[in-house]
Amino acid sequence: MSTIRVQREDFDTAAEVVALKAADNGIGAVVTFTGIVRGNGVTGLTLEHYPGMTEREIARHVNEASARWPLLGVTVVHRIGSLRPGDNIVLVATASSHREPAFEAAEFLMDYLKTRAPFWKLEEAATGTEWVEARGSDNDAVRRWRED
Amino acid sequence: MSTIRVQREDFDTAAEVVALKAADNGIGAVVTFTGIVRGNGVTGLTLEHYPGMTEREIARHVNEASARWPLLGVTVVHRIGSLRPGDNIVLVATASSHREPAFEAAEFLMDYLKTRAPFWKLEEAATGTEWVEARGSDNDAVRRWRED
Amino acid sequence: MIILYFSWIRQKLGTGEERFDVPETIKTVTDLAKHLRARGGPFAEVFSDLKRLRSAVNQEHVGWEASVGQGDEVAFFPPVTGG
Amino acid sequence: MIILYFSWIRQKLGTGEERFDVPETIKTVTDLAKHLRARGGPFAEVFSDLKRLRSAVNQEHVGWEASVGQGDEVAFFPPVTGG
Repeated sequence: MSTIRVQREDFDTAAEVVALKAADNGIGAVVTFTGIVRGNGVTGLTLEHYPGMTEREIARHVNEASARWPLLGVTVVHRIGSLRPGDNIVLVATASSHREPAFEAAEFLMDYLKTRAPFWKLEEAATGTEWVEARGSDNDAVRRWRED
Repeated sequence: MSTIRVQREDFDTAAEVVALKAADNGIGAVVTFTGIVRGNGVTGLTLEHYPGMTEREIARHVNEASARWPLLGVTVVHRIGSLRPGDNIVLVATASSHREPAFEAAEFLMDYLKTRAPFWKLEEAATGTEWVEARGSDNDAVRRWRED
Repeated sequence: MIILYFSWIRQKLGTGEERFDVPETIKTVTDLAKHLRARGGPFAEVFSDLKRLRSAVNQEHVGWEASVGQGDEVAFFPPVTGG
Repeated sequence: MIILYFSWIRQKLGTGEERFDVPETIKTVTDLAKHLRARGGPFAEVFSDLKRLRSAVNQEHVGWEASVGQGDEVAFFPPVTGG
């Protein structure tokens, strides 16, 4: 079972995990990653995306994760629009019979979301607004999944 | 901030994460691991532990995780007593400014919980009860954290 | 062709989308970027250093040598920062 | 000394805890295990193969050569299976 949503509204991690768990009674491990707007100096964050491509890119990597690990469920929810410090940005939840595939698939999906899904963050601070720069460490992180 | 509890009652992952997030406004990433009683053939699970040593072992590894990664919060809740398929067994939640330390610390804590925390599982099935055997793969998993 | 611009590129150009008739001379994403740069003004600025940009054709990430044609949707954007 | 037994060891021995006066001859966890094995019956069975067992002294994991004394709390258990 996989769920992919791009939405303005907040998500309810508990409800997403309940839905995920209900999908298969062989589930023994659920890993969630929640990305949150950091409050240090930032007063707000606006998320822009490329409608259509975003959903395709996420679906492609969810399919790849499902092919690489024995997953029993995957949920990806990414928010767009105006967010405040402490707000949720993204949820990745993975379910499997054991912990290793659940952890690895969640990290894989986050690494790809960070480096391939077409979202861009505009940060607002007291000093003005600024487009967030991509982190080199995210490109390093994603390299570990390449099979070559 | 760290929270460690061993309890018979279920836990509320959402409430634990809310408490964790509230601890520091620099938190940008929360990873949770939830272990769940698998339903395939098993009708129940009883968790025994070594009171006193359990809390000490968990605290020791939470402290080690906090020394190794820049964590802004850690929560470990482990249940004991009688559980049914689908019930929660364990929650590990880690918070940090970025995803890498949150993921790594959660995996580290789970690997140590699996191999060092004195819990024992008795499985009930239609065919009788049986003490769960330790998995060799858990010992392999924990080795990657040794610094030698 | 539809050309889409995102993030600071969209802001700098003052538009997120344009319809574009592809001249015969444009065969690749690089050709297109050079053509846009030649418009001058904010386009010259945005396309002055292609290393800062990424592109997609028909909603898939591509390299600068990817082919483009009249029926395509081409997007220019900076490295992504979601998640 | 307090000796604690857990999991199938506790079940097999029919007890989870005993108070024990440590004879002079017992210096290590191995000495203690051999002494308990010599009681025969379920003790002989449980302590027949120490590779299946783990031990803790004063609530810390130890190896078989760890020292033990009258004031200690010693536990025997199988490899743990929590989490």
